[in-house]
Amino acid sequence: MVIPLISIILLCPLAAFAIFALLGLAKRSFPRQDLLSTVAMLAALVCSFLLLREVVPNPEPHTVDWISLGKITFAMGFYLDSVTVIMLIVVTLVSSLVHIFSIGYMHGDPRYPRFFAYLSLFSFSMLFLVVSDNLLGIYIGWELVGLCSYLLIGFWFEKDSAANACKKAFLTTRVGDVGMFIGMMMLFAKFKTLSLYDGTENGIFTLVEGLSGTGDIIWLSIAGILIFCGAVGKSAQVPLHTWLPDAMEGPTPVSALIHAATMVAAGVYLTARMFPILTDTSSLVIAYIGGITALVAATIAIVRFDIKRVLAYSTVSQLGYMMLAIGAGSYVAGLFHLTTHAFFKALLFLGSGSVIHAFHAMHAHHDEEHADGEEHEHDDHSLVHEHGSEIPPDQDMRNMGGLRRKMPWTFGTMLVATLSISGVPFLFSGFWSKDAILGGVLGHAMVLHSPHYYVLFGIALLAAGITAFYMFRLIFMTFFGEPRNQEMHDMAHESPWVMVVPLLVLAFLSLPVVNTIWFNKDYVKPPPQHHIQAPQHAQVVPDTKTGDANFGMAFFWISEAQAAEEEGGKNTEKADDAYRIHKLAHNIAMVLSIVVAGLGILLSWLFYHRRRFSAESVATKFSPVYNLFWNKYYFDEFYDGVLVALTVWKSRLFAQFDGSIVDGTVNGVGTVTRQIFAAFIGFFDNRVVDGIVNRVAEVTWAAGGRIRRIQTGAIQTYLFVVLGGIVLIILIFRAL
Amino acid sequence: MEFTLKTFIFYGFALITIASALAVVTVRNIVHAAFALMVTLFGVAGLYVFLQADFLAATQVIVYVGGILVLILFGVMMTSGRLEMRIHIERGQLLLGGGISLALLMLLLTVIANTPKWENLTDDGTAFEPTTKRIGELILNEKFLLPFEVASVLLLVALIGAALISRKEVRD
Amino acid sequence: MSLQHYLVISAILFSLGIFAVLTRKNAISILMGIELILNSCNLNFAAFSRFVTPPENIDGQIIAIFGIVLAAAEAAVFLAIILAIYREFGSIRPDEVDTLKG
Amino acid sequence: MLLSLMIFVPLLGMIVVLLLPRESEELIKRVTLLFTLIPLLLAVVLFISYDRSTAGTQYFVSVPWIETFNINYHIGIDGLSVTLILLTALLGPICVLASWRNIEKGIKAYMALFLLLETGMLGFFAALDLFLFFVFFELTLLPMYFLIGVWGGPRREYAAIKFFLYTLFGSVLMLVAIIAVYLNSNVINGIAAGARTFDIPTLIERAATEGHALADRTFQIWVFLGFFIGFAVKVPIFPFHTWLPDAHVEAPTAISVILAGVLLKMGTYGLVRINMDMLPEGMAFFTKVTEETGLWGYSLALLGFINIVYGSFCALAQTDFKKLVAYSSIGHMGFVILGLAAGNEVGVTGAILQMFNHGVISAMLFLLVGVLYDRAHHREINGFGGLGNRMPIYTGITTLAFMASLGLPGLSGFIGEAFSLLGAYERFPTLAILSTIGIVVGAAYFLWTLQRVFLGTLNPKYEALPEINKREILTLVPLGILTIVLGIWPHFAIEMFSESVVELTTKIMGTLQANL
Repeated sequence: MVIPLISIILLCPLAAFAIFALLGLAKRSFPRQDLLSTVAMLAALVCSFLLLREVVPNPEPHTVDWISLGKITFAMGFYLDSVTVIMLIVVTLVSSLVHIFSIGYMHGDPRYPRFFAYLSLFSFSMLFLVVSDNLLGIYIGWELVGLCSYLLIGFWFEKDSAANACKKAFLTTRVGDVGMFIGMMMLFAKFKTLSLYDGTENGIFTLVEGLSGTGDIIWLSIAGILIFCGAVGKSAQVPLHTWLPDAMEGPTPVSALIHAATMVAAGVYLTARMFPILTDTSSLVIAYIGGITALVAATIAIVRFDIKRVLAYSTVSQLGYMMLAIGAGSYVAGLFHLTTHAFFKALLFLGSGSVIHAFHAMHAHHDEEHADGEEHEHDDHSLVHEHGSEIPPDQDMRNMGGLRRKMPWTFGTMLVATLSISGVPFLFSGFWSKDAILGGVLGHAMVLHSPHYYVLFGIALLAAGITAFYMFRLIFMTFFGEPRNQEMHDMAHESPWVMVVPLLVLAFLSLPVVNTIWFNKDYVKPPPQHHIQAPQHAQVVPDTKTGDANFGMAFFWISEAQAAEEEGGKNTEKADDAYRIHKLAHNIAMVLSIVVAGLGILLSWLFYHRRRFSAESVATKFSPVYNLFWNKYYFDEFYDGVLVALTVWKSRLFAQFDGSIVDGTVNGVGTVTRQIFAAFIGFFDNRVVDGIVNRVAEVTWAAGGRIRRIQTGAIQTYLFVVLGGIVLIILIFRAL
Repeated sequence: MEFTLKTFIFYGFALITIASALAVVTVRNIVHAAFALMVTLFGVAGLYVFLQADFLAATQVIVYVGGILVLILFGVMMTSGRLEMRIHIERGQLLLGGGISLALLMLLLTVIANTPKWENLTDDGTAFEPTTKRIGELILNEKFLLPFEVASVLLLVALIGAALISRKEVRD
Repeated sequence: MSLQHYLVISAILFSLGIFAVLTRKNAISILMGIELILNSCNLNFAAFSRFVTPPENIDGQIIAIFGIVLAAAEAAVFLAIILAIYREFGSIRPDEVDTLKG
Repeated sequence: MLLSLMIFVPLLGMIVVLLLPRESEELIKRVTLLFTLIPLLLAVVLFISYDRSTAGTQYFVSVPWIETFNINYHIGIDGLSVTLILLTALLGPICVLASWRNIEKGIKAYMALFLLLETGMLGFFAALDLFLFFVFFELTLLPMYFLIGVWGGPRREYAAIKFFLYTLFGSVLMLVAIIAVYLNSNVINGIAAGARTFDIPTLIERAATEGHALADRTFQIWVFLGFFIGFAVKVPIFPFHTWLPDAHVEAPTAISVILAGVLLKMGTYGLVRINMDMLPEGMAFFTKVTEETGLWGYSLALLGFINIVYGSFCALAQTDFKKLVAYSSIGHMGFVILGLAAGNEVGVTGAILQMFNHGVISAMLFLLVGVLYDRAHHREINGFGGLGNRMPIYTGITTLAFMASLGLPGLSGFIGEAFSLLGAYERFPTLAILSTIGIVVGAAYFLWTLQRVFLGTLNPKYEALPEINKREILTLVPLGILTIVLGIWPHFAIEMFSESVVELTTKIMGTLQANL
């Protein structure tokens, strides 16, 4: 059953896209591309749920030989374990909801069918990435989702900002992908295969066990970090994060699906997939990148006014969390947060889309008045300039306020998501996953006595507080208070049901009920890590099955393979130690996280709702810090001013070199050979015997005058000469 | 070498050929020269017979005498307008040309005389077999098929080319 | 009647042909000279075919036939050219046709 | 016989075209199309009936040609040649279709020359006699010269002469090498014995025989150089590449397609067929670093690397659409060189695949540039903008071609590049890593072009630009399908030559390990 189900999951969205592309070639289109794509996605969703039962008992690879060259074979196939299936469900679920939402949101767009076709293509690519059992397959899916992201960010390509953003997204992620590709080359050169598990001894994860010795470990660390580079690009980690906020130029459903829930999480998924090859060093690098990203993005988010950008930076920050978790060995926590985040962040984006749509309708109304049907939601007569980057008025939170009465459903669902992301205890899924991460990091630090991880825990905690702060800032500015722009406010209205229903479903999914799957410790097990010095990975998550939702009662397990590797009771003792430490760490982390979340919300309330403090005056007081945040740590300036400029300069240099030096040499050789003789004679002409050339010319002239008489023009003369010559030559030869 | 009737006839043909060829290059009347050429061609045809090349001899007569010579006569008539036409020869040119020709002749004769390979290759009196059939096979079936086709194309080209060149220019 | 007989005859024909080509002042006479040269060649081919190659091999004769074909084609084109020249220059004396004179 | 028929059908077509009256242009075009479709049909038959399980040559024909020098008309195909023959035969009718409307003068001569060119190309890939090989190599030169020089753009004479002289320079060195090989082809242990030969399989066998003059290392190195420069001009390898941008910019669309699609492959095909197969010792000298070879051991891989990075950066700086594609060709051919330099199975497979794929993709790119040029009559990238709205189908196909060219996985360009790099990493890790710069820059210039031409607001000048028409779509669709099919299932092509590659790489790797 597995293969047919997987085939349906993959082929349905692909078929939806193929129909669009083929008909497009004939300048036609399917009458209801939207329904086609949505139905295809729903079919995939159903099959994913069916897979849930099929796969778990026996996670086996299903491969076919893709390319075989002599002894080397590249196989393509699927590897389905519990994590894969969970990812499949997340992707198909969010994708289906976004499809449905888009039917309302994108209504009336001139390229409406194309939008759904792209969504289908994206879904296919993402699903392919998720189920692939080898790095080559993952890489293929990886780049294809990048392409879809490119196409969808640039969906409204008439806008220069969108055109720039899509190019930037593709190129930035490609930089990371090249790192990943180099990592693949290293692995391939060593192992002669790119399969992760292939059921035999030849998968990378089996082969990696055989490595030992310092050299190999250093090599493996480098390979791991390089593979992680791909994740840095795709999951928008520092320093390659700058594309994600710009990607908000795409339609909002795209932001929800691709740039919040699924594609950007693929980096986390990849890192988790590569868990067995991570070493201490690579883990630490991953953890630091993740931690720094979490903090940097959160601080930038505080000062944004564009509702989508706030969410974008929030996404970057949350992805950093996940990376941090995996770097700290908390495999389960990282993936757990991935799933919860997928739902509540998709909800936040769709909610913001709903708000934008409310204003959009007003713009559409304006457009009708101006009898200008071509123009879409971002008309540019009243642009608010934000340091060069423009905020469309319908996304600017300074134009909003008091919307909770106008849009109760949107407000309610977004509030659920905000509470979830802020880590408000117990009732919301985000709390559990975030706590799992914080506890995991602290536990890791305590087990290893590693100052690095203590620092990272501090960073994570700080970021958690900031997250709560800026998320509530968003809620307060958008839904509470008095309307700031009365005209726009009057036009706003609740969205149609096709858009509200997905919001409700996602709000439901942001509650911890559906997350019980993660609390089942038998369901998801971290794979063994062979080259890590830490004694154990204690994966601590709460258990609701036993009815014990108390965060103090943390559970953990040691991976069985790991346990088998270790010998004797001493190690069991060690494991017990680790267990106790982790339990303690979880308790501490939980208390601290509730405290910082509360503080964040409180401050936000004071600043933006009660208006006890003025945000402006704080900004003025700490203007250097404020400017740093406002200018996003000058990453863009650095890239544009230095890297891009350098590349372009270099290319000009090369082109000039090509045109003038290489080609010049070639042409020069021609000219020189022609002219060198003349130059030579000219030299004599000037220096040695002036006039000799003229005399030569005169002599030639005179000689020519005489000699030309030989040319009589009569054939017989020539014949005479020829035959006479022949006779002469033969005679001479005979004489010799 | 016995002096039989056969040798006698051979020498006769040789003499006729050379004498008439001499006439071709010396007589002043171009029409006479053309007729002398005809005799030469007949002579060569006779020599072909002695070489047991019956088909070749026949071809020689038909094509050369029947075709080329008539063509030449036509040429004469179309360019001079009358049948008789004197040929002027300058003395200097005559001497020089004669010298060169003679030198070439001497050269060739020397080569002929001094090539031992060619000595004593006499007519061994093998039985004569008609060659026509064999030639037909060779041309149409075996190794000369391609040259044969090429030759036919060449003739066609010459035909069209000659017609094209010699026709009166049609001015636009 | 040995090979050398034929070779001598052919050599004489050849020299006479050359003589005609070099000295005659009429293009048609030159053509006749060329015909003589071609005949001498053909004769050579036939003779060598008879005496040098094995009796059953008559390739030389076939080459001679091709030579005759060539001669026919050549004669036709030559005369056509002569006609064209005659129309252009009003003469077929080769020393009067000297457009290429330097 | 099938093979010979395929090679000479276009020549027959040329004769037929020449016999047709000059005025009946439609008839000439149709006849040419017919005479390019026949080789395509035959090539497909060959492709299907080719026995994939062996490495040896198939369909060989050997007829004495010039017996004095032991030159034979010896042709045959192995997996590599049959792939390239298929590519050539496929591009034939496509180019005829692409020339349907935009060749304004002398269509008869154009088509005749084109057919002659096709015979030369097909013959080149099938020739198994070194002399015949050279003859066909030169046979492509002449029609190309006229096709560029007569039907080209404003600087056509300059471009054509440059192309001609460059190639001639290379082929003279190659001729010297061929003669050297011929003269030494019967020398064993310093004694000449038996007949000399031009026969490639025989020469390969002799070059692998202990004590044979052809097997001598110094000899192989020099001969390798001679052949290499000859082929390097064709590929083209830096610094012999400057003819390429000029020739491409000036040539008419269809000729650019042939130039990029097939002629460049003649260089790399020659490298595989002669330099690698016949001269493994020479190959080893230039691809393996030892005390003896020193830095020479890097030379081939280094040239590949330079081609990749240099070509990509030069492309980034171009503002002429066609020139950009031309420079991108240089970059992509660098991957071929890099893969060949690796000499292992993965690298060589990648290189060969890249040859085929580049043929398909660059053909698409040049066709697309031609479509735009026919409408707008200029190629200045900055002079467009926003065409995506005006010409959606054209934009879609262009995006496909660009993505394939920048190596997007799932499309054919990726596999070749990836395998070349994977193979090269094993032998030259640093150069392989540095070459990945080319991937990023490649993405950069294609995306930048895409943005400047298709995205943004529509340039009002082009509001009435007509969409791509059916004939043009017809020329692009087969190539597009190939791009996608080979991206998804590259084994379809790889199985053709995998046996040959295994045999070849075993030899190369053996030589590398044994002697140096």
